[in-house]
Amino acid sequence: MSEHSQLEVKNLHVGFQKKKTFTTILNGVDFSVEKGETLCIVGESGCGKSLTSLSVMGLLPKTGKVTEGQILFDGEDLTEKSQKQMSKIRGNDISMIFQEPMTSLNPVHTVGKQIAEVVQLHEKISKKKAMEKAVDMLKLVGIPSPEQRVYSYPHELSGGMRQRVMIAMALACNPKLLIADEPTTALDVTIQAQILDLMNSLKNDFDMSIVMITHDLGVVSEVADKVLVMYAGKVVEYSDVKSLFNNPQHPYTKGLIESIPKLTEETEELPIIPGSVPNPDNMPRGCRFATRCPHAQPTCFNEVPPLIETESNHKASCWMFDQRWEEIKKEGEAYASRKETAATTEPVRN
Amino acid sequence: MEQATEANVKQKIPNPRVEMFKAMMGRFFQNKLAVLGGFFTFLLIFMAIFASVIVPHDPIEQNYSEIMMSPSADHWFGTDEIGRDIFSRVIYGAQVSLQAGLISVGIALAVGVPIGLISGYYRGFWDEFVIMRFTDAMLSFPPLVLALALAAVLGAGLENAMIAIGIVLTPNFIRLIRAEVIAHREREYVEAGKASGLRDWRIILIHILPNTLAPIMVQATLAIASAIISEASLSYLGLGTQPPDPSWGAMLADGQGYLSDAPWIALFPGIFIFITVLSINLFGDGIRDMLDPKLK
Amino acid sequence: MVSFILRRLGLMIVILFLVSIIIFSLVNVLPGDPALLVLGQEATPDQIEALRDEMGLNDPLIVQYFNWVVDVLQGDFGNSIRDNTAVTTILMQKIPVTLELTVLSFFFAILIAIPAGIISASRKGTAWDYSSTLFALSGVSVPPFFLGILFIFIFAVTLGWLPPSGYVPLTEDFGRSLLLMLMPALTIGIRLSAELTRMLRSSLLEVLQSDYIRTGYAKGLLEKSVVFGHALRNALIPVITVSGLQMATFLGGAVITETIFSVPGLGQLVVTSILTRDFPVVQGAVMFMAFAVILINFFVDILYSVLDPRIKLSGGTK
Amino acid sequence: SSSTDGNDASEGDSDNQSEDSSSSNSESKDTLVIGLDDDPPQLDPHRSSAAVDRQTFQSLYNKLIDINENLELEPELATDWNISDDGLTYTLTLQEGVTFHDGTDFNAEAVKFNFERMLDPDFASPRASEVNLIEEVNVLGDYEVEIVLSEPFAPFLSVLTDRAGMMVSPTAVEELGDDFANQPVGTGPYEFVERVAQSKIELTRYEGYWREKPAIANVEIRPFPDANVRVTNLVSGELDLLNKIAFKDIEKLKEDPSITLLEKDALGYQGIHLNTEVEPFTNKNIRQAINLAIDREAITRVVFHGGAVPAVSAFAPSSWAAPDFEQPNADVEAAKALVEESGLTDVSFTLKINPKPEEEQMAQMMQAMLSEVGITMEIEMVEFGTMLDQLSTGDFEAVRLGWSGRTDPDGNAYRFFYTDAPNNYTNYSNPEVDGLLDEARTVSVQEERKAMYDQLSEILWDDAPYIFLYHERDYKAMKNYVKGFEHVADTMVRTESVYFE
Amino acid sequence: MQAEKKPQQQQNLLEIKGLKKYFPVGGGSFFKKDNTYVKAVDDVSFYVKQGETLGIVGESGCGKSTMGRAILQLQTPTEGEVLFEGQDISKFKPKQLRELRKDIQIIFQDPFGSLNQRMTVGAMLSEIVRVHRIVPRSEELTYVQKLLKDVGLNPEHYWRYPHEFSGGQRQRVSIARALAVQPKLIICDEAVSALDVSVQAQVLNLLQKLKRKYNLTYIFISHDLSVVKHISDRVGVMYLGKLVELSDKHGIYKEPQHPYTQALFSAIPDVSVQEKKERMMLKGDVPSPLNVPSGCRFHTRCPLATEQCKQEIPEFRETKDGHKVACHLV
Ligand SMILES: Nc1ncnc2c1ncn2[C@@H]1O[C@H](COP(=O)(O)OP(=O)(O)OP(=O)(O)O)[C@@H](O)[C@H]1O
Ligand SMILES: Nc1ncnc2c1ncn2[C@@H]1O[C@H](COP(=O)(O)OP(=O)(O)OP(=O)(O)O)[C@@H](O)[C@H]1O
Ligand SMILES: [Mg+2]
Ligand SMILES: [Mg+2]
Ligand code: NI
Repeated sequence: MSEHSQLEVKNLHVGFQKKKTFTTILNGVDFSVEKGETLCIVGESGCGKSLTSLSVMGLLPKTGKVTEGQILFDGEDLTEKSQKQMSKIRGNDISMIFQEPMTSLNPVHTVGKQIAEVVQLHEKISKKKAMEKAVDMLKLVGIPSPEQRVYSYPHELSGGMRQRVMIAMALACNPKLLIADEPTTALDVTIQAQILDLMNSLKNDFDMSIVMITHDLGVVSEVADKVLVMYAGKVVEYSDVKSLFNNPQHPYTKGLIESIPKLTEETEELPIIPGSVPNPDNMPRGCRFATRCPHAQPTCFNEVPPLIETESNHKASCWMFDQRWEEIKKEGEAYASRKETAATTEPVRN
Repeated sequence: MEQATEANVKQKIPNPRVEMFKAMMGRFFQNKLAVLGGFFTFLLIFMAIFASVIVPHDPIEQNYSEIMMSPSADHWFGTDEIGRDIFSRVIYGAQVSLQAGLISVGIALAVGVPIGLISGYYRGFWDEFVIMRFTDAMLSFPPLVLALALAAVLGAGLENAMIAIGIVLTPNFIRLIRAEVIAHREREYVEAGKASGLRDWRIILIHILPNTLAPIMVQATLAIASAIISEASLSYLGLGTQPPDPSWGAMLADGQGYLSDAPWIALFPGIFIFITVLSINLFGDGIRDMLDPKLK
Repeated sequence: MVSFILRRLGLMIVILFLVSIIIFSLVNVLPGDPALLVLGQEATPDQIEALRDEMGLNDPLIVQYFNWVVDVLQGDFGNSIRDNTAVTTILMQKIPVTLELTVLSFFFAILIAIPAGIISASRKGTAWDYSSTLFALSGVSVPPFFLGILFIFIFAVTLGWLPPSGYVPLTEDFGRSLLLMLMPALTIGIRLSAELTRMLRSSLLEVLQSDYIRTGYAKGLLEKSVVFGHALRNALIPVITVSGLQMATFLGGAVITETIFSVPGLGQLVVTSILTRDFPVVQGAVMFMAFAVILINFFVDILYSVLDPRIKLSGGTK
Repeated sequence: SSSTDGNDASEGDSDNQSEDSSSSNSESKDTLVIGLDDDPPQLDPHRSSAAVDRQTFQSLYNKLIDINENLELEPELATDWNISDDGLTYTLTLQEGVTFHDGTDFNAEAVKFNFERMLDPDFASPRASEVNLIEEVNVLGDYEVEIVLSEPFAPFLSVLTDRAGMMVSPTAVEELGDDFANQPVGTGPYEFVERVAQSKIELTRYEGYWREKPAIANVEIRPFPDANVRVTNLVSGELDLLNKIAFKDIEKLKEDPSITLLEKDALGYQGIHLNTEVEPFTNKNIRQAINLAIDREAITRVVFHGGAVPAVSAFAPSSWAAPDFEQPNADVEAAKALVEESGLTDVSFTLKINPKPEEEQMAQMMQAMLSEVGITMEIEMVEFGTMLDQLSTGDFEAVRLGWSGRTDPDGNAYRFFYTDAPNNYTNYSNPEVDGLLDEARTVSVQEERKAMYDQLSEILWDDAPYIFLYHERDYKAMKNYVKGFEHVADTMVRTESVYFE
Repeated sequence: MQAEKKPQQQQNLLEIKGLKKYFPVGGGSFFKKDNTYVKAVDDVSFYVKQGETLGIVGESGCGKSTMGRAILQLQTPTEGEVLFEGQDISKFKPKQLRELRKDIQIIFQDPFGSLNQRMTVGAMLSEIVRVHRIVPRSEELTYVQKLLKDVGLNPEHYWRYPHEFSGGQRQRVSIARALAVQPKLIICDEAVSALDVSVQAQVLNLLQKLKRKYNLTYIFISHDLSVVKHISDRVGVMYLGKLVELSDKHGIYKEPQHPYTQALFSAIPDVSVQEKKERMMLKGDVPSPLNVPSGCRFHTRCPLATEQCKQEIPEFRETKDGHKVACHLV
């Protein structure tokens, strides 16, 4: 077992069929999660974080498709499994928690029944036993008086309790991997703190691997071991958490960290990343961040930068870290001067 | 200079209205059944408008030597019990049915939309205890019974049948529009409008109404379909169109007696009601898709 | 719960009160003198006047209305003008007929709609979906009388498999009663099933998009279990509400079907009574229908809260 | 409840019967199922105003006097009658040994009771207009009764052959009051069992019947307002006998080997009331033009498939009062000339008709015919209730309405054409006509009366306040195992003599 | 801008006294008068000075938005005074209110929901300009396009529909709408919460810039403490419909006094703090506003709660210069 990572995603390409055109959204995502490790995926809205997790679960929408790459779980490629085989893995070996705890629970069944359902499904035990297990799980996630709460309907619980129920459900079969897609975004800060605490302690007790998706860098700094920064369907930085915050490499990551107002510092004006994410149908051929990058050179627009290891356990996908960077810069200067003489300035777009 | 950029800008960017329209058309044309429905609907409208040009025979001309003739080259759909050309009557019948559908729904809209808008926007006693309870009461009547009673009160005739059907349809529109308005009233864009100091009528007419138009349109097309059936039903019971105007419902009622000897008398008007209502329903579905930008 | 029932009762009274006003005024502006209809062409003006007096038709409308309401509150709907039978007696004769027809129609409707709705929603965009959609739309589009006539023509006249029309009470001859009801029930049932299929399809499609369905798959459930265990019940909730609201339409839609198939139900009663100006019967029957519709919607609401635990039967306005 | 049992059995039988080819299997069948064109509203003859009621009365009640197939008077409850010379006093001898279904004896007192009931102003009987000439009813003995009229009225005896002559049980009336209509008690061959409105009326043989008891044990009467449904049910064997068929089915039923179709000229007439007080019918030329423009022959052929004969007067061919003159063919040219002569241009009017397929067809045909002579006729469908109302208030130009007919010609003419008579909707007033109608009532010699009615017919044809269109023929369709049916021109279903073979 | 918009810094532009907003629940229908209320805002008092930014923080459902709406009279307050430039606007007639809305504006959280999807941005902005007769008709277009430029959009955006904008751009349109009438006070109700961090920074900078340019006053409602800190001069903390702490931002962020504020601050996961500090964890959930705890509303979750807290409602009092707290323990 230990020769494999718990989860290894290699060169994952995912896209959607729209009428006649096929739009690729994830464009070569690579990462791996070791046993007992927490990986955080961060990035702006729409960059493909959820899509990555859904691909792992095999729950892509009907129009979506993995076109390239592998998802190795315990060494087995999940992309080759049938729905039936996947259903044996889901909820049992890999579990998932979603962002919206209200809508992710079926409103017409009691929470106990919904937890017991997973247990019964994968462990083939009696209804009564499954119900007992549900009570245990609720106790584990810290819901008071779980014996009564199993008979509650989701709407009778608060947001934080619902998210605990989701966690209880996800953990009911001792999964090896837990995927959490923005599990605390819908919650208040004080409740978020409770949930993050809970997840941290459970991770240690269960010895699971966690893939946590978020756009809140604060949360990342709280829980992550490793961080994957995504931008427009591509990995731009992949690093150890400390190294990332102390020494962000990619211009996007840098911009991202800087643009958050800090509690400890005072600034009149926040540093910003100008512009916005390009449309998936209209991506630059090269580095996708090039349109907003202060350092961008013509090459950046045309050639895809490789994922370069800049430090140990720290990779970034940017031409700046390539040996050719100086060369590229020169070329760019030459180009810019030519352009200036042509005297057409592109309107600054915000 | 300002001028120049403006002109420039106008040329450069595609007109967003056109773009939106294109997207809507795209969604509409994606629904093949809706396209088919739309095609037939327009065909029927065309038929109704140009009936006098299309028909091979006078729809009320009787020929006692050609009674209940089965379909032939001269009479495509055969002739009826007093020797009239059924094809011609069916074509003219489209006028009656489409009128019935459009006008009765028009009446329902004309009454229902303002009441629904005002009732939903202002709420309060009138809304809660008068208008809503009244629509509740109207809706607890079987609609056909209500239409029948109203038509009996007003007297037979196409106009009266349309008014009766219009009245019966009205509470549905009041309800729908009121519900929509209530939903939109709480939306932030309406609050923002209020916060910008806009008058109520402006908010209602310029902001809320266009946003509720999609469900109203959909309901209206479906209501047209059911109004056509209702008119046919009333005509079937003798309270609709007056002879000799060819109404499909009345033709069906006449033809019912000759099912075993001359089934075509009833069959063709029946098929046409069916096709018309089906086309409008399909078309309405298409419009629903068209107005729903969430659909890809 | 208690407050819910109280509130609904209150509402029901208000609605019935309004219904009574509407129907009373409607009936009273109907042209045509019931006294004249009772007495016929042979009547003399004196007689007509006398009869109008006897029937209370010469009182001011308010007084007539008041008298009628007071009687109704005492359970007395008056007597038919036409044949002097108590309206309650007539209603008691008609209700079982309509009930049988309604139940049977719903039975057929559900029998068709649930599988059709599930198939077309879970196989969206396939030929199954298209044919089910087309069926549903056709069912909605075909006028009930045309369908009825067509049935008679095909099954009774041409094939001779079924008796063309008529009615035998269930208690008298169970099998024959059902046989006679088959065509009318199918006529109504097909239309109803068409509506239900459409509603079920769209509500199921919406439910299938929802997050908890994704949760279901994430648990490792197979499609079948997800659809039946999680989606169907949620999808049925709006369908049930809407079919409750459609109840009035179906009671009314039965009017024509009953006429075509000579089923002596409430619908036919109302139509003939309107045409013969039998005011007490029209008023009584319509009041009963409205009452039934309101009552059914009341039960639908209760059912709703059973199906959907989020709905509490509280006094709140919708 | 014993009768209910009997019923169950009969239902089972009718089942079997529809399985066997529906020919003769009279042994097991003991219920005669009759299909009527409408649900009879009233089972009380003194309350009744609908024609269809009379179909059931013939089974439940006896009349004082009957008419036979040749329209001659025959004794029924009255074995003999005597008219005084001044035509005012009628003395009836009554049948002895007759009992009502509730056991009450039928006698002179009962007759007196019945007439007083009809005359009671509080009771508001539609019969009152037929018997209002009665001044007093005197009981002369147990079985002899004397009726005194205020003025001579030749048609009086024929009035007694209809609802006014039907005797109801005094005990039952006193006991039940208004509820009598729901539990009718007469002396007829069948007694009432149960009724489900608009569904069925069940009767069973009255074991104490004074004449020979009917051969069939039960009668079930079921309304089928839709003519097609009615015929389909007869063909398929659900029904044994129909009171009315759609004219378009005549040929089909004639050809059907399992069905007997009886045909008879009826007594009524059908046509159009023209309101002579409003434009354009104040103008006699226009009325005459309409009279000439309509091709009655085409109507009877196309709409009625020969089931009606063109009409020129109020008296059907079966009546002795039918005029001898030929009906002129439609004459478009003459009609055009009359319109021209009238001096009116753009002549137009609205015809109100009942919403029935046949009415519509006929109206549309007439519309076409009139448009040829330059008269525009709009058609407006009005239901019967509204129509009666509008007739009585005079809110109409022309109304398509006929009369079911009475045995005596007076019943077909007086009420419609006498000045201010109750049914004189046309507001026609002609002293000459009034004189003839009055005189015909007092004379009792048929030949003399016939001459008067002939004259009347000619005047009415010429004045044309009413456009006579056609006389319907009456059809009774029955399964051919139904025998013994006595087809009388009054169009009633007489169940007494019917038997299965 | 108008001359009157340049007054001395210290004037109270807006003052709220004892503001309450209760929502009846259960419909309070004809047949059943229900006397339970959601006390969404319960006796809140504060002031805002001309030219300053007051931040309001608090957890979801604590009544922040309701307060904002009640100030604007979009929802009539149940009780209390709202003094704007010394006038009690809660007593205004509809016509006066419409006039007032030239002076107070609001920007909502949801940049999509707060724009009418069926109107072009230009039509929407022009409408407001026209209704309030801000500029003559002939200058309308130039005025609106300038406005668009001010908020960092292109003049060409005049002809676009909301759905053709990105989230950040839409929020800019909302800001333009608020600015169109040249208001004195803008209430930003979670104006940046729906935006991605990178876009959020852009919008925050814009707000700052506009404030300086037009001498605006903001009430900035948010649940994001770092954002509030960044933009505000003073900060108020709300809990269950009540203001529990109010101070200038240095005071409150350095030395939070109310236990709730302390817990709130310690719960924020902050990027810049690398050593995990000891958290002050709160137990349980936020109580339902339908059923508020007696005494101090926070006592059910307060780690320091005493008997007194359960019984007595703490007074909102000044503890230091300009630092107000509602807690028995301070
Ligand atoms: N069913 C779908 N059909 C077509 N495109 C889709 C579909 N679902 C997602 N996308 C597209 O895929 C891209 C990535 O979506 P994804 O949900 O993975 O983003 P995300 O990073 O999770 O964003 P967020 O932070 O908002 O959750 C988006 O641009 C979205 O438009
Ligand atoms: N129209 C209303 N009717 C009834 N209750 C309401 C209404 N509006 C708000 N509330 C209730 O008032 C309380 C405060 O709501 P409010 O929207 O002001 O909270 P908030 O602090 O803005 O929360 P969030 O951060 O989630 O926006 C909530 O409990 C809410 O349910
Ligand atoms: Mg996501
Ligand atoms: Mg809020
Ligand atoms: Ni021809």
